[in-house]
Amino acid sequence: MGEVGHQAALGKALVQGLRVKFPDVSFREQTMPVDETVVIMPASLLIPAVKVLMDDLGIWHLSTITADVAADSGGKAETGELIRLLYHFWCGEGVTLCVELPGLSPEVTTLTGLIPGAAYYEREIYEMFGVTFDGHPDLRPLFLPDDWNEEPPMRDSTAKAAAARGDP
Amino acid sequence: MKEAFRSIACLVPQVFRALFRGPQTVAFPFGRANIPEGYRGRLRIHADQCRGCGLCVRDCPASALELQREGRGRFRLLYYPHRCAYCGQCELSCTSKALYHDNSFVGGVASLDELVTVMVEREG
Amino acid sequence: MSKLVVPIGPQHPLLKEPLSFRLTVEGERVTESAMRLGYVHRGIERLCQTRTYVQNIHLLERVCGICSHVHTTTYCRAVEALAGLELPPRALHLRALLCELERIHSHMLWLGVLARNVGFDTIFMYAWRDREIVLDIMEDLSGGRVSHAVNVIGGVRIDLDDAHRDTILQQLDLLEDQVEWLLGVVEHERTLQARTRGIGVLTLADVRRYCVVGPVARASGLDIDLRRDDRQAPYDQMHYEVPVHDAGDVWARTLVRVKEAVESVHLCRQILDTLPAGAVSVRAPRRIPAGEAVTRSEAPRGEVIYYVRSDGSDHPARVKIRTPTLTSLITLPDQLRDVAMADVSVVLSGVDLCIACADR
Amino acid sequence: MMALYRLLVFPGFGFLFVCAMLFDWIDRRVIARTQERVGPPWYQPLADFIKLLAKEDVRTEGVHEVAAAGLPIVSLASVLTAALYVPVGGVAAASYEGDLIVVLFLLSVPALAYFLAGWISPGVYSVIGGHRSLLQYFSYEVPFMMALASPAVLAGSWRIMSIVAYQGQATWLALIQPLGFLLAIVGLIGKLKRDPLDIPKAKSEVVGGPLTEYSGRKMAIWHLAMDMQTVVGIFLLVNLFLGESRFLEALPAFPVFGAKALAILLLLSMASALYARLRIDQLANLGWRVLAPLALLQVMATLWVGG
Repeated sequence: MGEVGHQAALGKALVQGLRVKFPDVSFREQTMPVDETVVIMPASLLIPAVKVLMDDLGIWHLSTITADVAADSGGKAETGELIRLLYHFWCGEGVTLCVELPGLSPEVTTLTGLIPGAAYYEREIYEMFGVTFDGHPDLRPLFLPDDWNEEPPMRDSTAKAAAARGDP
Repeated sequence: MKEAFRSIACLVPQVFRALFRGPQTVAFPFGRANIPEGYRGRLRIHADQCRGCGLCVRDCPASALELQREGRGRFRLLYYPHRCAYCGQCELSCTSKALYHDNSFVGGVASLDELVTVMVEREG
Repeated sequence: MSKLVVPIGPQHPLLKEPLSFRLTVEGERVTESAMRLGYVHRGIERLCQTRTYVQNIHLLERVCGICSHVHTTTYCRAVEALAGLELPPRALHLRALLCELERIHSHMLWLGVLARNVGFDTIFMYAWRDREIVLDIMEDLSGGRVSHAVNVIGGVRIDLDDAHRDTILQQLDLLEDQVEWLLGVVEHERTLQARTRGIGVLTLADVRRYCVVGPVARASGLDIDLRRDDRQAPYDQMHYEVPVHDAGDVWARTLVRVKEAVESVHLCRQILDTLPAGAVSVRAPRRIPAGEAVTRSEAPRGEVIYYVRSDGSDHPARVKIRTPTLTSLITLPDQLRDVAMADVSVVLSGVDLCIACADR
Repeated sequence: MMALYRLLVFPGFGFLFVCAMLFDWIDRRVIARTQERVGPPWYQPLADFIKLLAKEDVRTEGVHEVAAAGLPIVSLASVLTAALYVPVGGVAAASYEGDLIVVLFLLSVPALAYFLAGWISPGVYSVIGGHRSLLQYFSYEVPFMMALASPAVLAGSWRIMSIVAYQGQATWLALIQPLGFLLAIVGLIGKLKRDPLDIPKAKSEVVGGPLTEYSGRKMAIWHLAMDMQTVVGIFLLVNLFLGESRFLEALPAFPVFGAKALAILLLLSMASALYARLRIDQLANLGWRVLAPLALLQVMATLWVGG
């Protein structure tokens, strides 16, 4: 695993496989340090892409799911925000699938059907960012108190964090 | 049978040796504690070397340091020991090597007056 | 016999971790378990966004009380990757040295906790006595027993001379004898085995389904170790074995962990023997160029993954931490089904819980 | 006057209290030393006792007050009564034919009281601990009884004094019946709920077992009853298995007796240092599949030889 020539080979194979299967959808491909391939795709293609990863490429280890609030460059959503979900996979090299969701009522299909280990990561994103995962068997808060009824605490983090540290 | 013997043999010698070797622990406040030279204990300062640049305050992750500037060349560096995380970042950030940790083991303060320690007070 | 609901935690002598279980017990059998997390949720990911990159090192050191160094190492690697810094080899070696010492420390501590939970206080005391050697080395090296504050962005802030290196090598000899003796005890002591064998079994399929990492996965026959698989410097120059066992029970986890501690002692010695000369750090900018990075490290409990996004300022825009405990927590309801009440503590300590890690 | 002295001072309550404190300290100290710790100072058990006496007595809601207070007292009383018949260095407060049976019965009462303490409590840990103590009782009691019966069979008397005297003519029964001695030790560990058979009160499993809800004075009495039970149990074993000996006749009886008692205490301490706690089903297996058949073997052999 992980010889220099081998780097990012899996990521390339994944993009290749996806382009063949879904010829009319556009995928963007990036690399993150350290040697992590990022494939940005529409949310509807997430499950098929994970299936390609698992069945064709033999990657089954989901490291974690990162949610991140990004400013919406295209101005699609009313809030002006995008929620990016990054699914970090690992098999001797890192492959990250990235889907972008609208800031208003973000919703995506759950991964727990394919990878039961994703359950806690999805629950955490649900409570922290308010992303709903369709078909999740047990979508309850993971860390927050049971009687928590304020808005998801990480949601407007960029703005609030800026305010907290006194930036203009 | 052999396994049963090994099961006993692996622990008994050590236990008997321990019985006669004496304790390896120290009753701390009374016994001698082995504290290395580089232990990050209380925060101290060479007050004459401080230039009041505020780098330590900027980098302190626990807001345990505060710099009060009162005009040109006049400043006070305050230290709140109860907030201090003893991480040594200020020591690292200090360009004039004024701040340092000594290796005194008891870091807490004994009286209310010490809750705010004036590290440096410079009068112009 | 009637059903009882036994509350365990957040404060309980069984579980010295702030985690709450409600076990439904019939006689001595546990039939159901419900878990509640979040008692030590400190919002560290959120806090990270309000602090500078430098301050965050010390904040992230406090994610975990045992594997503190590996957290800062992973974080610093991510930030260094974003800033495009090339680290001097001596810095990498010193970082790895502390990582390995920490692994020994963590596994010894864990063995003590397990022994305590099965009522074997002698092993508990011996394991913690020997762990004290590691703590002494680390304290001498860094100035702190568990919060080392060794990492800076761009390297480390400690260095050691030859005399110090020889002292550490001597202490390592002593440590190796003790750890190997403990390994012998774990392998042969029968009452310990009676309490740990066949308890909390996870099959290879379970481990893969739940994406479990670290010693728990390796004890179930999954051969993953990021030190080797990620070919991180300086591990690519070292020779060591990754112990794997296929029984999947608590006893296998014990063996894997204690063997790993032995391997780590060997690794420490190799690191010290091949310690390159040179600087221990490079200058790092305060403002980190915009971008995002993912880094992974093998902590004592398994894979730690950090995601850091920078917006070009001196504060990170997003820091995501995934600690290995979260992966084993999800397997606990499976492991706790249909075990004896007496084995609950063994199962819980078997996965090496660190709730402070999991809650963040 | 003499009777009162025997009841209250030696070998009665006063002596037993001192022994309980002393044995507790020695035990803790020895275990500490095997684990390379310092261990408590000599006055620690006494300090613990006084501290518990002074502590607030927290009353649990839903517990029968009289029963909760009565159980530790019953426990202590039965241990004290049993102590009357157990000779110390050849001196007993009372002795008659059949007193061994009485002692064995009286020593079972604390186990029952312990179970009841769990049973009357509304706390889940207490209830589970109580169940466990009963299961444990059934596991160790039969082999323990049988192991203690064989000396009586061999000596041809159910009077402890006669068994002691019998050994003066023959030799120590521990040498004649090593198996019985071993079983008696294991049974005693189970009876005293010491490591590694502290299953009903295992902290990491059921917190404090039946005594979880106890505090203050009642807890102090429970502890005292336990400590005294340790002393009486050890004395009983010394009498039955390490009685008089021709070779030690020249030496003063009392120190020799003390040395034997300490030797058994040391065995108990070593056992707790060397083994992990068993699970309750493992103990039941051990009790019925290993200990009970062995005890039966011992009794049969004794009957065949001595009968």
